[in-house]
Formats: sequence, structure tokens, C-alpha cells
Amino acid sequence: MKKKSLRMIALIITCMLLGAAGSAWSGAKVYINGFDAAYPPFTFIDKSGKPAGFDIDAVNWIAKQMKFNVKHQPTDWAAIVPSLKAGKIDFIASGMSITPERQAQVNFTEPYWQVIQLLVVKKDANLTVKQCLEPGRKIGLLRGSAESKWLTDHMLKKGYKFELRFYDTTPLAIEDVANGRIDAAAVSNTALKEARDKGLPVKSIGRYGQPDVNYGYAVRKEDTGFLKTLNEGLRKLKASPYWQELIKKWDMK
Amino acid sequence: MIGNGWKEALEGLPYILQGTWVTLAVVFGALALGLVLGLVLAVGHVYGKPAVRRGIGLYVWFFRGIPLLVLLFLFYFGILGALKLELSPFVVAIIVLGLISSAYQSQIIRGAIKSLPEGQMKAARAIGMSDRQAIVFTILPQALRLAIPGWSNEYTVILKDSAVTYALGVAELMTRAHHVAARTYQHFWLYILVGIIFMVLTFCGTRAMAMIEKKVAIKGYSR
Amino acid sequence: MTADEPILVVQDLRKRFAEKEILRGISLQLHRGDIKVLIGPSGAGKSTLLHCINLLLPADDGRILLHGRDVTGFRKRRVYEYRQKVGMIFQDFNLFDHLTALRNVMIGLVRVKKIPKNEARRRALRELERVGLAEHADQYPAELSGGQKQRVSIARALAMEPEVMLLDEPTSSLDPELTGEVLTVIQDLAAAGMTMMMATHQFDFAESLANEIIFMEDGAIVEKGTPQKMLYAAENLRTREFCARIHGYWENPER
Amino acid sequence: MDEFLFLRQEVAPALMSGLWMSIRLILPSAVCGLALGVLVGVLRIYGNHFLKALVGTYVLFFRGFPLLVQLYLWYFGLPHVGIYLSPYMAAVIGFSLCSAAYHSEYVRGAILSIKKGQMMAAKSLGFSHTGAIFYIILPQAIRRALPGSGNELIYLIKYSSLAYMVTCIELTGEGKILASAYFKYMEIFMIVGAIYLLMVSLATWGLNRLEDFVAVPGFERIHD
Repeated sequence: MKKKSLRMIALIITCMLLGAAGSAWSGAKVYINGFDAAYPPFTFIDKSGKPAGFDIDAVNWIAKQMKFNVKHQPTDWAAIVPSLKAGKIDFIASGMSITPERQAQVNFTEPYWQVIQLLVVKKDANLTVKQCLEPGRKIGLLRGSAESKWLTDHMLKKGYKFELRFYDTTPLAIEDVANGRIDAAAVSNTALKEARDKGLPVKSIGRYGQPDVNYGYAVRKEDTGFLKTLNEGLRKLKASPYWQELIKKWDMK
Repeated sequence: MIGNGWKEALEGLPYILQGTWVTLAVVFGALALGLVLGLVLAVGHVYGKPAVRRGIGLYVWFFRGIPLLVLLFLFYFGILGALKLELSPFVVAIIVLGLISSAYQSQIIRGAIKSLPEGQMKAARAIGMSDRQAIVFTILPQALRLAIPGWSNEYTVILKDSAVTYALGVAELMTRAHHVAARTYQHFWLYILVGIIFMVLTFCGTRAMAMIEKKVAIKGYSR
Repeated sequence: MTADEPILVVQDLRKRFAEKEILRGISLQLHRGDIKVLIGPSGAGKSTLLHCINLLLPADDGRILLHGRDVTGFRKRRVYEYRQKVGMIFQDFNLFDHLTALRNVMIGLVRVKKIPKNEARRRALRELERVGLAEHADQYPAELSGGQKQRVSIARALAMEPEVMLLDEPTSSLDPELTGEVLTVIQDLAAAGMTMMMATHQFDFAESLANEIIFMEDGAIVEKGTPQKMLYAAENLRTREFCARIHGYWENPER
Repeated sequence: MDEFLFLRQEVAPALMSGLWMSIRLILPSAVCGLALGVLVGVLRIYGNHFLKALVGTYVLFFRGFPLLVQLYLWYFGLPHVGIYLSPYMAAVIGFSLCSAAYHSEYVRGAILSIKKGQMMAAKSLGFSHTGAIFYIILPQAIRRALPGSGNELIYLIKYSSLAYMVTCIELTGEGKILASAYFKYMEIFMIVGAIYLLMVSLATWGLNRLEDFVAVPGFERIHD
């Protein structure tokens, strides 16, 4: 009796391990989209627990048009490019800025959306962009984001002395601006709009110098065929009335 | 902000709860890996040659002295990157938590072995068993029973530590809470919710362990 | 205060634990220089009685008077003062395990009586000398024998300069060969005129020392009288039976 | 040579400031956690019904919630009820409250392991209740609790790395920033790990010395 129960436990544990391992390398025929589950309205998890957002809808439409299967996989943003290169995911359609640094690592589709990078401060704050960049000021942003790379390379390394605070998600950074613990957050205009829609008392004080960035889907360098598929899909999508429908649905403009 | 926030947070519960399976898979995967390695390490630590013992001591010192978060980063970004091993955060979480747990479990089992009367080994040899047989058939069956309370504790530790794997984006409870938070901005309630889920898992786990302990108990081997 | 006025009076003391009545109306008096010995089977309530008198256990009913003042209603500070006047020796010594013998004796002086350390040390050493343990002053309880521990605990109680000492079977957890040293110390105390109430099974000792023996059973005093009367000519049948049994034990220690 | 310069000019200063931050996190948390833990442990035994229930609930929740969840709760959760803590304060409070809950368990166990007679003997000498706890019970209980509480301090050193998750950039945080900036994950995290190993080993050594120092016969350290 005792032995049996011990064996049962061993069996269950083995099954769990196998199951876990299995899920890690199953589903090879499906293209996995790694996305930031905390970047509304582009990509997030909806009330029912399913991936949702502008990019998710767009990819689903493209997949249907171009006849491939797609699965959306929430992935930690700071590790998303390594994950793509390592083959844990097959592409990234998640409001990703096209930057030279990233282009050195992966290929991007043609741009499908342009965002403005802004400094966001508390609603009642009397701060200018210039003041936000003064020594001792704290600017929050998403860990591993294009903003963090740009601010480090073009500001901090050029002698600016403000402090960068890194957050796991964009909403957490904006939240902390509202909390008054950091002076500003460097985010895109869409992220700001989303936060304001949720009632956060924040406002934009304008661009901080980073050129407006284009969003594109990222694919591994060697997957040229798939890149073509995605580009073609994007072109079709933009030409179809569904594109305007999407923009309206996610209230993008 | 506090008003109806909890309702919105609660709507995210089903999605967060799916993370329970991920959390439990990580925890039990790590415990199983830790048990297998820990057993070998413990036996080596008690019965091995001095060099083996020193090696095991070093291993235990290493994995007990470095924070989980640092080990997660070291393995996920560092070692596995250098080895060109492409493992998902989920698997890395199991491996790292398992290695840490093996260091602790080896100490639990070692303590249990050492608490057995010395006569047990002698008696086993006296009836003609080899050392290996003596360990497998007389020492370990007793020691493993004595180790159950220690494991119960180890379960609660690993369970709570598993929340840290959020740093790699493993889709466990904490990660999922943040997914919901990105949509609802209800951080306060979501953290409370996740904490309570962890408490329930702790409670159920320790209860189950106590039941197992009772099941395999022999007179004289109770707590 | 006249000489024959009692120091300590216990009136109709009652105590119950849950359903069981442990003390059912105990009354007795202690005069200066009195040495009263409590005997009786285990569970008779001797220990509870002593604890109640020291206010370590609250009595449910009855009065305890020290110099005519009722102490049962005392609170906090006055209880602490009362306890300093009534010393207590426990069956299992209860030395403070983290302190040396000397510090055990000193701590009450320093922390309770607020005597300066040097003075306290001097007095503590004097008390230890009195019980013959001056050379063990720096040893910890774990390094002392049972008899030595009990002597330290007597020194500790004496240092507080009590008027009455309550001794709860001071030798019962000692090996037979160690009881002698403790009994000698108690004898010395008696000779010095200390007022004492002691629960014990040491009949021969009780006989030579006590001016009254009190026999307790089931939480009540069955009979009391001089040692001669109690041990050899008790009126009550239960007393006689008990004494006979204990005598038998002493004559035939292997039982 | 390049490697050496890189180490000296980029890595060493950043990690040193991170280490300093870690120490500034660990020391106050250790002191506050221990003090609060002793208090809670005493209240769990000697408190009245209300206090017992209160600290019991406290211990239940703070031992039940993962520390990471607690830190997020302090940092990102509390603003929802109008309390704004800096990353540093959130981390120190989080660490202190969590480790106090664990310390209290050890202290409570240690107090329970002390014979009832010690309290009685103290009272029979005229000690007040609090006086007896303070001068007689606690000095013994803390010696008994030392191995467990010492372990808790070691845990604190390691868990201080979680402060990085609530944007308090300490050793791990500086390491992560350096590693991502220069793509030298392996080297940097090896160095960071080594520093933690050093801290933990030093603390272990110090705690053993302390245990030997306060040991009296009957309360010796159990060598293994």
C-alpha cells in the first residue's frame, strides 16, 4: 500500500516533467508570436485571459490570409530578442520599435505604425522637458526598451546626469509617475493614451529628442521566407478596409 | 482608486489561476530534480571519500550562497547562452530552482542519515550486505521517512521562491498578475490576490505532506 | 507586633484546576522561627499550596496574611515586594541556566532590589559561602551537580533576605547521595532561626527539625501535630497508614 | 589588458556602488527585522488574546506571501491607498517585516523550549512579569533562537537581490544593467555571485563567532 502510493507520486512527478518538457518543444508547425503581455493597446491579455490588442488582431488576420497557423506567447520584454534568436518564439509582433541595434540582431518587416516618444509627467506638474533632463531627475522606462537604449546612448553618455529607473512593464513606469516617485516616464504616445483612458493623472510634455519610431514585426535573420510572407500580409492588410476598422476598434488615432 | 478595483482584479482571477499549473509544475519539477540530486549528494557527503565530500561541500556552499535571482540570470543569460543551449525560461526555472533545492535537500537527507543510530549500518554489514546494499535497503528507507518534515518546509520555500521566476517571464502566477495589471492598473488588489493564492497552495501542500508522512509512518519514526 | 503574633497566616485557602479541587480550605499559621513540614501522598496539594502562598498561583478563595496584612488582593508592585519577603525553593532548582552561580544570586539583588553591582556581588559571594559554594561561583548551572544547584538556589533565595522560606520538596529530584549536602544547609538555616515551611518525604529529617508536621491528603489537612505524635502515634488512620508506608520504604529502599 | 581596463573602469565602480546599496539595504533590515521579530515572538507567547491574534495573523500572512509579492505590494500596491514609499524604503520595510515574521517563529519556539520553572523562579524572587521576560527568559531564548535567526539573516543577504525588482538598484541591479549594456552576462553575474558568496560566507563566519561568544554551558553551538 505504502509502496504503491510512493510509486504513484513518482509517476505523477515524471508525467509532469515529461508534460512540461513536451510542451516546450511541441507545436513546431505553428508560428509563435512572442509578445509583451503588458503593452496595451498593441498587445495585452484581455478579460477572458486571451491575448488581445491591435497587433494580435492584425497578425491573426494576416495568418488567415497567408494561410499559416499562429500562436501568441507572452514573453518577458527584456529577454524577447534573445528568445527570438534562440528559437523559443518565431516572430515578434508587439509594438516593437525598429532600431539600428535591433536590426543588427534580427530582421524587421516594413513599418506599419509610427509612434512619437514622449516624456510623460504628472498632470499637475510644472516641468519642461529640459527640466526633466537635469541632474537628479528620475526618468522611468521599460527595461530593455528602445527608449532606454536611446536615452543611454544619446543622453547619459553625452554627459546628462538624470537617473534612469527601469520597470518590468510600461504601465508600471507610468503608474510610478502618477505616484509621484519619478519625475517622468519615457513612453510612446499610444501607451500614454492608454494610461489616460484608464484614468491615470498624467500628461505629455512633448518629445525628448528621440526620433519618432516605426513599429515593425521582428523575424530571425535566416527566416527570409517568413519575412516575405509577413510583409505581403501587412501590405494586404493595409490595403483592406479591416485596417481602418482595427484603428477604430483600438482607438489608435 | 480603491473602490471597485477589487472587482476588476477579481475578473482576472481565472486567467491568473491558470498560472497555478505553471507554478506547481515549476515547484514539483524543481523538488523532483532536487530530490534525485540531493539523494546522491547526501549519500556522497556521508559515505564518500574526503575529496568527494569536499567537492559536495563546495557545491552546497555555492548554491546556498548565491541569490536565486542572480543564479536565474547567470544560467538563463550567461551559462546557457555560452553553451548555446536554447531552453525556455520555464525549463531554466526548474533547473535553477532544482539545483538550489538539491543543495538544501542534501542537507536535509544528510541530517536524517546522521540521526540514525550507528548500529544500523553495522547490523546490515553483519548480515552480509555490501555498503551499497546497506545504504539502499536499510539506511535510506529510514532516513527518507525522517526527512519528510524537512521536505514539507522545502516545498513552502520553493513555492514562494518560484514567484521570482517572474523575472524571466515564466507564465506563473506573478507574471500573470502583471499581465492583468497592465490592462486594469489594479496592482494593489492583484498582489493581494496572488499572495492569497500562494498561501492556499502552501496550506494544501503542507497538508498533503503531513498526510504522506502519516501514511508512510512506522512506529518510532514519527516527528 | 508581639512575639506570638504569627508572621504568615493562611485562611481557608481554596484552589481548583478545571473540575478538580486541589485545595479545599487550608488554614495554618507560621510563627517566627517555626519549621513546619508538609507530608502526604503525591497529588495531595502540597506543592500547589506552597505555590499559592508565594502567589505564583492565584488562589480561588481564602486569605493569606503577612504580618496581619491580606496579600491576596495585592497587585503588581506589592506582589513583587511580598515575594521578596517570602523565599521559594523549587523541587527542580530552577536556576537561571544562562547565568553563573554568582550571577544567579546577584540578579535579584541588582534587577529587583536595585542594589549596585559591587555591593550585590559582595552579598552574593557571602551567601554562596554560607552554602559552601564560594569556589563554584563562576560555574554555570550545567556544570554543577544537582546538590550544588539546589544550594545555589537556596543562596539565591536567601540573598533577598526573606522572612519566610517555602521549600517544595528540595531534595526529591536529587540522587540519594546528594541529599545530605542540601539537608545540611537547611539544618544550618533552621539553627539560625529561619522561619520555614517545607514539603518533604525525608521523615527522619522532618523528625529532627520540625516543630510541627502537617499531613495533607486530597487538598485538605488531615491531621497536624508534633513529629513524635504524627510519626508514632497519629490519631487518624490515614496518617498512620501513610507514615507506615513511608517508614517501610525507608527501611526497605528497594521497595 | 582591455578586459582589465573594462573591469576597472566600468564594472568595478558600478558594482561597488551596487554593493554599497545592498549593504545599506541589508543592515537596517537585519536590525529592524530582528528587533521586531523578538517583540512579535514575545507577544505571541505572553500577549493578551487580542495581541496574540493580531501578531498571529501578521506572521501567517508575512510567511505565506512570497517576499517578491510583498515587495511589489509595498511599492506598487500601497500608492492605491495613498502611501508612497521610495524604492529604498519599500525594500527595507518589506525585508524587515518579512524577516521579522520568520524571526518571531524562532524566538517563539525558543521561548517555548525554556522550562516553565524559570519564569516561576524569577517571580519568586520578586521579578515583575516583564522584568522576568527581559532579564531571565529572553537572554536564554535568544541564545536558543540564534541558529535559526542567524540563518534568516543569511537569507536576508540573498533576498536583498529582490530589491532590484522594485527599481532599487543594488548589486544585482547594477549587474543586470552592466550585463545588458555590454552583453557580458556570464562574466558579470559570476562576479556578482562571487560577491554574494563572500558576503554570505563572512556572515556565516561572524554568526558562528557570535554563537560561540554568547555560548554558556548548556547553550553551546551545535557543531556539525
